[in-house]
Amino acid sequence: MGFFIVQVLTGLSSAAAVFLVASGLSIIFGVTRVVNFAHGSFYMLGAFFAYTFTSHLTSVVGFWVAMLLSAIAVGLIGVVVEILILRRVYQAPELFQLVATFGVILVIQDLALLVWGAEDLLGPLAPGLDSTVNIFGTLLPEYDLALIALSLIVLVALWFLFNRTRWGCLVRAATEDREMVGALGVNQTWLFTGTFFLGSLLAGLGGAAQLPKGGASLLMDFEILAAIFVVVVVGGMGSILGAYLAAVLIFEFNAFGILILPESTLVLMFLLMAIVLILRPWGLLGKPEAPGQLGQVGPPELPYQSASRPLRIIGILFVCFLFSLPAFADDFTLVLAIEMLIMSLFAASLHFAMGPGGMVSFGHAAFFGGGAYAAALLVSHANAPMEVAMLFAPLMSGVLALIVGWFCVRLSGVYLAMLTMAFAQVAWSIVFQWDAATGGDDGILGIWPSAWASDRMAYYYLTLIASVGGILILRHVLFTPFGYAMRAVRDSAVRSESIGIRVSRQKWLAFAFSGFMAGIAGGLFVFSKGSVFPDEMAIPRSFDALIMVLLGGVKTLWGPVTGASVFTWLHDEISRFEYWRLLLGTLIIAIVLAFPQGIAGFFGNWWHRLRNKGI
Amino acid sequence: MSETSLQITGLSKSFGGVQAVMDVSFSLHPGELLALIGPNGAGKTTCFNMLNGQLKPDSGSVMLFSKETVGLKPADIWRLGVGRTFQITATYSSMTVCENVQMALLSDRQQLMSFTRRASRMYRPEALELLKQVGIVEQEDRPCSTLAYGDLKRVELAVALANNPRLLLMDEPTAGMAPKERVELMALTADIVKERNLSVLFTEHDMDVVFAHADRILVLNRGKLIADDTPENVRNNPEVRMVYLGTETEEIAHA
Amino acid sequence: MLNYKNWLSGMLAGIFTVGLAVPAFAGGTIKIGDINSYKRLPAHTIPYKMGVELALEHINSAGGVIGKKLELVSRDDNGKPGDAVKIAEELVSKDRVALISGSLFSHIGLALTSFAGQRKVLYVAAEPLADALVWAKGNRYTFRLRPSTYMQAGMLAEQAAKNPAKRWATIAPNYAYGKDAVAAFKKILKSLRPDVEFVAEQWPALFKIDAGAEIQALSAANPEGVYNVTFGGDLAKFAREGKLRKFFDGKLILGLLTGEPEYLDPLKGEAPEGWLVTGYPWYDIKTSAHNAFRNAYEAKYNDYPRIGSIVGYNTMLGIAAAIKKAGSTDTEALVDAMEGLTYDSPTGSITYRKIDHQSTMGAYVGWTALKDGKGTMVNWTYRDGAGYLPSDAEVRKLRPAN
Amino acid sequence: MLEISNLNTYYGRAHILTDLSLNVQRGEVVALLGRNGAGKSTTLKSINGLVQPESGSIVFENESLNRQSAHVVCRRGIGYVPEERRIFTDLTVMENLEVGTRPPRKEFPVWTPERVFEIFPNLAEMRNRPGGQMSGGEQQMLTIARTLMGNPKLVLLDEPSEGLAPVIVQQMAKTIHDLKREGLTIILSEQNLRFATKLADRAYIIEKGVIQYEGTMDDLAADEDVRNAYLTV
Repeated sequence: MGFFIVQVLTGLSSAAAVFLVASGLSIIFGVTRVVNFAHGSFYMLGAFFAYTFTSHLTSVVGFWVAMLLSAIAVGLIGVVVEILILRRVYQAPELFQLVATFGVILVIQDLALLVWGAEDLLGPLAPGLDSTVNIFGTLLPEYDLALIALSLIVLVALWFLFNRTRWGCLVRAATEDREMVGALGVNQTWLFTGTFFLGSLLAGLGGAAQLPKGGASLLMDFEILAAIFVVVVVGGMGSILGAYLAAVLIFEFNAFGILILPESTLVLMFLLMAIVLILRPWGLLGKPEAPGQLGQVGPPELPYQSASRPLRIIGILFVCFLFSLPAFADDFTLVLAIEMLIMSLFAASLHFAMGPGGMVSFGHAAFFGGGAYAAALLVSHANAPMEVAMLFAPLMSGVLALIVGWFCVRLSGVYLAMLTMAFAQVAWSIVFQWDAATGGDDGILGIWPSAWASDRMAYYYLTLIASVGGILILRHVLFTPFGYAMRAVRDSAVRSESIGIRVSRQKWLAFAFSGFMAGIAGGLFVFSKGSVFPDEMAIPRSFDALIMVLLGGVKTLWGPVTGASVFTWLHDEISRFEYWRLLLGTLIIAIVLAFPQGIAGFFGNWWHRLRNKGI
Repeated sequence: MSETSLQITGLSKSFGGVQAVMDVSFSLHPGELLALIGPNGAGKTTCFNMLNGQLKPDSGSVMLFSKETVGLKPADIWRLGVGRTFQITATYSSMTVCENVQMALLSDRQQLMSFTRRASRMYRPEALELLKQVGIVEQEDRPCSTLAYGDLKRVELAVALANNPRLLLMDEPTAGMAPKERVELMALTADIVKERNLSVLFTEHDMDVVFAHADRILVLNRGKLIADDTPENVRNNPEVRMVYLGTETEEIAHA
Repeated sequence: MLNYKNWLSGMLAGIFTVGLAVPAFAGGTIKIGDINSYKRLPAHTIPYKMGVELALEHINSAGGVIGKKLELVSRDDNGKPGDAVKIAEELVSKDRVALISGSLFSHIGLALTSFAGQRKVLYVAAEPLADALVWAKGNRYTFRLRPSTYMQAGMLAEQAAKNPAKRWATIAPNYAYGKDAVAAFKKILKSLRPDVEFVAEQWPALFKIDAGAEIQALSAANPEGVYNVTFGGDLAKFAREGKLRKFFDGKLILGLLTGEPEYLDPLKGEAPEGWLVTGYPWYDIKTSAHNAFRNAYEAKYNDYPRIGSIVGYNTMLGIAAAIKKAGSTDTEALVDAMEGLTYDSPTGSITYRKIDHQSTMGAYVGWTALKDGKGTMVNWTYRDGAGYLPSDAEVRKLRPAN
Repeated sequence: MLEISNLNTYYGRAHILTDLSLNVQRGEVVALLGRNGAGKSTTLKSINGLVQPESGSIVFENESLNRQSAHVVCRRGIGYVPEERRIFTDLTVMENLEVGTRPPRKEFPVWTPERVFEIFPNLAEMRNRPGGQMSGGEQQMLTIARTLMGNPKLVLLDEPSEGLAPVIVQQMAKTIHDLKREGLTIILSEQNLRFATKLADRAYIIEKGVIQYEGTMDDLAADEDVRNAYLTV
């Protein structure tokens, strides 16, 4: 009895901090449509600030003042980020802002290291709440009850704020139609800033509130990210109560799940998410997303045209250059070039789904890593030669994408994106935790190319032909009826249905094809590195691909290739510096501010203007 | 009764307890232009979406050329020969005018899974022919995103005609057009109907258009069919005047 | 503690500080390629690098080896094995390093192991613990210094076997290291004490422990002894919840690595008391060699050494000894020299075994206690690694033929 | 009251409004006539700041509105009723009105929900109904009511009769007529000449972004050539 109650309460208290952070994310997304990847960083900052403040304010009252101060401090940092960066890119094509938030993650990581040092910081016990209560013979820390109370207080306060105050009313209106709110005399600039303040404040409060349960560490930012995204999506985007229910559901599921299946941690959460979204595609309390809310703003895309003669010549010259590269490049340049080519193909495959296909995937690494693992497993378990394994890689990621796609394509916009991330996390969790088959975290080693390709130059040519070929195939498909039908479905689903296009099937096959092509990149990758690890399926790898596509420009076919090359090269150059994350983050933010259409998008427009002037 | 294109019996649909369409029955004959009018929110678009398969009715039957279509998907219903235009034009903004029509032709010829040829070169002459019929062939290569609204309506018509439909469903075909364009478009539609012996079911708020072109008029109010009659009788129906047409006596003098 | 006093100047200096000191290939130096997760887990890797640099300072001030100075070319692997392999390629082909060394994470160590075998480059793994590194995935070109998971689990199992506790529970992060650590412990303990039974296993996700729920689940099984493999933030949460919920009372708790300063120190006054752990009681090691190391370290950095520091220091001593023994920086000669290499270190004599390239560096096993509001190890003994490795016959089965 | 001169507006590369000039006197209802795509909506959006004109000047009550964002224009006293209605569907009627509420202005009547409900009695019966569950006609009423809550001096009405049943159009005409009697100045964008004729004092005819005709409603009624050229069947 006591055990059961305590386990329930423990689940509720674990849910509390995650709910606080997730509600902030949900609010920010609802109003500003920014998918704030940096939300985890705000959570981390909350914990660090709280650590500093509580070390000075040690009384009972002081502790709670410190919590509040930390939340406000993080809220103000959110305001700074919003004013300095995001405010300037709201007009950019949707999702582009998340590149900026990715830059913010990098900057905050290094700044936190500079300010608070490398060591994990253990939080103090909450003064006055540092003991336990006895519930039918089982002990429960008092602070757990405080956390539960805090989460409920915040839940009620948010409800009151949104439903009983003018500001809340304006925010809800802005969630639906921000432009109209502006036309009614509301300064939406400050409404956005205010929203960002509130959202960041909640992230900071979550980070501060969990301090007595754990502490502050530099790894907190990415560790909470998946959890809060899951909570927001399971609860339903924009629903605060939904986020609360989702957090409770997930952590109760976990608290009792580990009693029955101790090894099911990680997978449980994502499995629950997949189940909820299959049954209720818009989350527990969410509403269907209006069509075209993601990736469909900005100036309309122009019809496809065959490459003009000058562009064709430039392209051919560039490929010739790539073919002659080994003649004058040193060994390492080839290594870097191999990686750039592989990443270009990976990014191009994602672009195929998210640009012309209109299906943004936050989990594309599943197919990249899936291909890599398929090849590696075939080599390590069946002793297959490289040639066979490389063909097997895209087939298996294609099959994986067919399975994932079957669930995902019924959704759209950010829900689709989140569901792909959930499936990618399921795939990652399986690979990470099922070490009997996959070697788990220790990966699969010794996956080296066949003798003829083991020379670096030979492997470079293999990669060059496969990647450039793959990218050209992706491009070609866009011009075929299949590619047109895919774009048709994106442009107008109702029109497509009414001229006999099977919308879901078209999206499904397009998604699978995109996964198939990512698998080629994965196969090339594993043989270039000689090993594969779960990291290749993890969230940061998916983010990499997303950043590459957006950085290059989602509206042009050459955006992903440009983005992948620039990002890979920059990463390699900059990581020689000690505080490279700070530098890379700043640089990414600078690129975002300078090229809101993406790099290739920017030069594409520039080229267009040049041509129109008749030069 | 002569052969019917469309026979609707007892069609009903509700959303979360709100009865949007209630026990609606009517029929449509080849060569007939049938107008469906009624106040906003009367259930016209819901009706349309059930005929075209986007919504599944709660009850009732839709017989299309003597074939039950309830439960079929829009794509299947399209294959039975139903073209559709939308209240808010639904075209492919990232494609040219001609490509929009080519899409419908590609779908009609079952070429959507083709990975070999370039789509923009397939069935182009047929597409141009359709564009000529609706009078915008000279805009063939313009992106749809840059077209004037009235022209988009014509593109939609060309797209809807691509699979040689026997029934056209047109949801407010002239909404947002200037008076002159409205008349032109409806005259064009009437010509095509005559030439191909089509049936047309359309909704419309412009009474000039309705009374000028409809052979018969259905009036929906709060989900119920309150009239199914000739234009003249509908015009004089007191209930219709009260809920929809209004009375000229409320005319405000020009101040 | 905040070090924001000079963080601004530090930041400006830091951004523009290039990791590699001298770019050109100077004739008078031997370059050592250093790869580590300096950003992903700085609390561990920075002390490591400090130890490495101290050793280089000592070696070079004593005239270097074979007449040349040792020079470190250090790079961050971003915590990603793919990046580590790329950097290794770059260090070898661009910077012309004689060998590569370093790394903390097991999976990165394994990626570099595979790279070393393929490219025939010497790789001296400093800290990664995975057993596979020298056994299942071992190769001619890879050596490892720190006592592996198997060895440290063995040291704890040996002590556990002497305790009357029969009902055992385990808790370990749910990934390769955790699984290895639990499997090794169970195997060794069972062989020493066939009468023990394992009544519960908990597998929290790495760095995502739901500590309250896990403690509850463990206590439901009512064990007498608990073998705990959690570390970092997970350990802090586990220790705190367990203490609050009085879970540890009356039980024998074993903590793998828990006694290492990197894990014990952040717990401050809440460090567990009375756990049997492996670790590094630097404050209490009174040998003259260690005193010299500790004094030099404290003088140079105004900070005390961590486990990473001593591992880094010992790694470089071993590399210097190998180069001296080989008399050249030719990879094959270096590998031959490393096999069976014995050298003296602050923690005693270390041998890189010829049979599996595992060093015999040991670990300290003792009991945790609180002293001046800080966790310490008491009643510890140094366990030489040689005693915790399987027999040669077993090793031959574990390790593929070269 | 409002003086616009030589306005030029672009969407991307497309030139939408060319050297557009118009003026509105206090208390007037001015109709902006023209077919779809002629530039009526763009004119209104250029005035209220949703679209930023490339060049030209907009002066409202002797103060420039050039390059001001929408909320500033609204605060100066120009209300905007969009063609697409853009009701906040998740918000109740009362909440929709709340969003539109601005502080009262001196010398102008102050709108309260109660006064608004006098003009739109059927809205009063559905105060707590979400905007999404209202019919098109009711939504159109709510859009106007919402704008009135901002106590505007001038209202930009974009095609209020579009897509509405004839009976609702008649009600709408009556409502606008009432508002005019309240002293509100209105710019009415319309395609429906009959509707505009009932309400407006003066009219501008716009075609391809250029003002083609300017005159009183009576003049327009008399000028069959103009009507034939730009408006009629």
